[in-house]
Amino acid sequence: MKAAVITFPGSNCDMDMYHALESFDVDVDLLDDQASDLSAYDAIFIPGGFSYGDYLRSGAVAKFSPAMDAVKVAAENGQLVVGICNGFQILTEAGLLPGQLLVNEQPGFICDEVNLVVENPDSNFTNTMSKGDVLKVPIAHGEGNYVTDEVTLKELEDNHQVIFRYQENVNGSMNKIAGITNKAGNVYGMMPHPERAVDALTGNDSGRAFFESLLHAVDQKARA
Amino acid sequence: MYLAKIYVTYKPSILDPQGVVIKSALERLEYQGIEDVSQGKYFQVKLTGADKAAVAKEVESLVEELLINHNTETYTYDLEEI
Amino acid sequence: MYLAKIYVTYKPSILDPQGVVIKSALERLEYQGIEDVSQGKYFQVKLTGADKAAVAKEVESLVEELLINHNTETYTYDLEEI
Amino acid sequence: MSTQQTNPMANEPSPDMIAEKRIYADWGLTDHEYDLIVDHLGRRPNYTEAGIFSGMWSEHCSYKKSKPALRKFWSKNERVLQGPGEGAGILDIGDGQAVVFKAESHNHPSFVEPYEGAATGVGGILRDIFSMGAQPIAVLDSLRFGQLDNAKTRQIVDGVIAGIAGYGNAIGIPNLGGEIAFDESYAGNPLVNVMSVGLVNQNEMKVGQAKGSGNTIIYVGAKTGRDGINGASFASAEFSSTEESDRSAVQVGDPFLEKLVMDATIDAIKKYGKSIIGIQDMGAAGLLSSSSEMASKAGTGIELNLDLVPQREAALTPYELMLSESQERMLLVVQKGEEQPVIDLFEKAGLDAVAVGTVTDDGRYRLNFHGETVADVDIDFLTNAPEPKLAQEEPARLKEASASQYQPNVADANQVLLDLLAQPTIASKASLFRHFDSQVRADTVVKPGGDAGVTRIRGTKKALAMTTDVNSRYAYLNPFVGGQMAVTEAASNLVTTGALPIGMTDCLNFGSPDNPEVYYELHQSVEGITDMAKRLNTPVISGNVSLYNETDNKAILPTAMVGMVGLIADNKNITRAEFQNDGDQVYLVGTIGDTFNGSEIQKMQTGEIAGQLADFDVDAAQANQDFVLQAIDAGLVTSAHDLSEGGLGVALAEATFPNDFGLQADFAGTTAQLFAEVPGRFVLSVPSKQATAFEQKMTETKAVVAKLGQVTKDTVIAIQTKDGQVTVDQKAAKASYQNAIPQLMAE
Ligand SMILES: Nc1ncnc2c1ncn2[C@@H]1O[C@H](COP(=O)(O)OP(=O)(O)O)[C@@H](O)[C@H]1O
Ligand SMILES: [Mg+2]
Repeated sequence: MKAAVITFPGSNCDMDMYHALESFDVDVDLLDDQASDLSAYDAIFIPGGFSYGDYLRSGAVAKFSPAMDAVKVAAENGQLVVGICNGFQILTEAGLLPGQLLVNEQPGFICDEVNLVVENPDSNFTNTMSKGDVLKVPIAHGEGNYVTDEVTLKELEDNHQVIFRYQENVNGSMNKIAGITNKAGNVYGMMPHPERAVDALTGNDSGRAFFESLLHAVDQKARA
Repeated sequence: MYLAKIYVTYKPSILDPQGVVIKSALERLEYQGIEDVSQGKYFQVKLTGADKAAVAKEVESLVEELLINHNTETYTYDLEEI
Repeated sequence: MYLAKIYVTYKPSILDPQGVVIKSALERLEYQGIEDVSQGKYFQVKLTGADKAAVAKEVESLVEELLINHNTETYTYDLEEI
Repeated sequence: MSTQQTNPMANEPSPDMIAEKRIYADWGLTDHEYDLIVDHLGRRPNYTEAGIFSGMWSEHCSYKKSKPALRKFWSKNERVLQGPGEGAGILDIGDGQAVVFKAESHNHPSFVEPYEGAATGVGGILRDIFSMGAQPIAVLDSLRFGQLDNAKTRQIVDGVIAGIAGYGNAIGIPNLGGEIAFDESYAGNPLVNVMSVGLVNQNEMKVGQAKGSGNTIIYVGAKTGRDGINGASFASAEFSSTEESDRSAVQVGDPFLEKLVMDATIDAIKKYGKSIIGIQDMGAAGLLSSSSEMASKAGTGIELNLDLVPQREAALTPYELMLSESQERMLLVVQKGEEQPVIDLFEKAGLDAVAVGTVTDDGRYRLNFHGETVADVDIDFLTNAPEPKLAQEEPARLKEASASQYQPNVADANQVLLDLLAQPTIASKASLFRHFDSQVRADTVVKPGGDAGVTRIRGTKKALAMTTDVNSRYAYLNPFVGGQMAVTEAASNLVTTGALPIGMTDCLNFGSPDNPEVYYELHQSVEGITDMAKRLNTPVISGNVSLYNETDNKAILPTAMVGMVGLIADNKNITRAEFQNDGDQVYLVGTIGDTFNGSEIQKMQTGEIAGQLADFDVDAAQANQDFVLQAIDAGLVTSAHDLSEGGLGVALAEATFPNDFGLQADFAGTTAQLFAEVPGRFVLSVPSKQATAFEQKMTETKAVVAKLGQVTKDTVIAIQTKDGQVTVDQKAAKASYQNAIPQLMAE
């Protein structure tokens, strides 16, 4: 699999994602926000951090970069697009995923490990898991409170676009949403950080299942 | 030169966590009669343009393109020549 | 009931990193003639009180006690009966 | 409006007015110092010159009053690549790598403006690290506040925590540890000490020196504004609570910009390291101290053209330009003719990078502005403030202190344990430090919450452990022993993770040195630290001094914070503080006596701390540490936790919390001794099948090691003592420990 990690000014989990992918022997390129052609990649990762300081709104400024134009093209082409934390915020700001991430219900940044419940085990990101499986994954955000309008929320649920929910609602998200896909299922965003949990030495490798699913999905697609 | 004052607020349907926190802080400080608090954003943009109408169009465009998120926010603005 | 609209801005000597980032984003989006952008806060507080003068005093007090940071911010406000 | 630029200096007081109105005194210069300057110059200094002397001769920049104490620090051993005097100290950790670290205080700004004060404290310490060419890999903090029953204190706590989080999280450097304690003496003068640790390849190390006449001075980063003007002399003055409203402009940090500056600086060193002669960040007294110190260290001169300095506000005067403490700025000295690629790199990152001056060989500090020379002074004179001779006197309270130890009331020992666990200084700080990102960079092995933070070094088997510690109550009872104990405690926290302590930094937070008793405390603390540092072979490679921590003439407790780093050679032995398996055997390393003066239980039961600090056997503490390290190295230990505030009782309870175990123990001492405090003691757990091997080791050490009992599955903490027992429900104990701070903060 060939993957790209896109670094915006202010991204700070780009190397974490890079190393995580490398640990699965993925061929990874680190690109900046000027990248204009992403057609060569099976999967494109938008990492966490504080793009443009998260000033104005998190993700609001980053969405106007050339790289995000290229991400839109890639999304339409059916390539996998994954936004983690700030990446999720950028994807919603860019309109590639519905809704918005607001300030946590209890305002303030939280760094912790939380239990995620697998809601849809058939996605490109959970195909090695079963419905109801629980993964303990790190979170680190101040704006992870997922909101959208009633109609969109119903659509998300009806189309099984909700992939993970929080077991305990840590940030006030509607329907405890932790991660969603677009309708086509190839664009995915989540607040938790699976890339921080891929190595037993750090005390948690429960994020590996996420990457294994994604690799499996790419593999299946290549075979098809 | 013109000065645009732009007031961004959450749509009524959106729960504003910061407003909630401020309200309860005011109550702990024993302020009486506080019914509701919301926190929004206040931008001041100084800009030049051909005339007031043109600048107004520009302001609306930049607010809608960048300054607000249509999912949750709305805005009003004032424009004056300075 | 009264509605206080409170506009909080940075004092002139204080660095406003948000304003700087927004201005350069607007420039990248090719908005012309943007001279300056600053981002402040906009609070709406609904509250009751004996009369307008009393409410005005209350608003000033709560803004100065809680809503602004005296080191870096200043404010203005409007008050109307609703 | 005329376009003709008016000279912003037009309204400045003349040299004669400065003398007559003693304006220099408002900036902290004494009459004697002013006279020395007049003598040296052969004339009265102008406004700019008087300003730069006040900045450079402030305690904050010159260390004129603390230097005599600092000279006593021991700072050389086989690992030391860079000792005190630079942005940060550097230690060799093998494989061509080095660890870089330093601590810094931001006390006064954090009282005036808790959020920005703490935030810019983090920004400043990070710049100290990357100015050495190192990649910052961790931030730590050490915080002191008044009691939480005070609303103002809670507000300061909230602001400081949010500020550390706001800056550190955004820049993406994990917070790996810290400590928070509360005492009335900090109510009007909180302490915010931050430490940062970085990693550098030895062939990429940089220093802050302006070598080579003709080389170019390049200003990099944020534009200069009128923020924090002359903050250095402000930080060197005492507070008076009546003047609280008289606030000068504070600095506001921009972590986004700092991240760009950090990444670009490290990148520039990697790509153009040969062209970059020196780097220094602009901290206290901004452009002034960075430029003059770089020249002074290199024995050169400096000429700056202030018109070229990037400016964010109109009509800044030379005084303002030199003394502004605007954040996120760096000064580089670049080889003449090799500037362009360096400038291009910064500009590509969206940053200002401007040649603002040149290195000269005449030893002068020369500033030009609007075509005029506005200052021209000797650099050695400017950067070597006269050292006043200050008196020391042993505080009366020490001479009068009673030698007898406080005897706690442990009639209801169960309640005593529960109450101690809820004392703010002991209780869990997780509700506060959970606002800090402790895992970004994905290298964190042990997060805050244990004894020391641990981060791996990618691509090697090595890891680094780090901690900040001091108990100022011990130092209050005996500053020398308090210094020894702070070092012991820091080393103990490292050792429990399996790390060999290799070096330390410090932050000396004291009241006014003009008070002979305070000055005595400062000297004694330094001597105590040095004594223990030598024994443990942990040289002091960097540090920081913060004096005048007083409100209305009442000084804070003497608080000499120690930040220490340890090296773990093989990450397979990294050990945690909490019990791991039920059935593991529990041992106590070290002896415990009736050492209650200065303890948390004394404070809790009497409301004060008093008496003489008990004798502290440094050899025993050291033997205990050696034993713990050996046992961990031998792979015999599944958890290790050192005893600190609240003693053995609290340490045992803490070890049961994270994984929800119970404990069945027999302690040979008294029930009261469960709560005695003395550093350098440990609780270890050992798997039953390793017990024989472990007990064999016990016979081969000078350390006194005794079996206590075992970890149990049922969640009861049951400790039998010589004269009683403690039996508490682990869940109740844990709730007491976890809920105390959130409850107090919510009031
Ligand atoms: N301000 C803080 N920032 C980060 N971590 C903190 C802070 N305060 C306490 N901690 C963490 O909580 C744990 C317990 O702290 P403390 O009781 O001071 O430990 P010890 O007694 O071992 O020195 C440590 O892991 C420490 O790093
Ligand atoms: Mg400890």
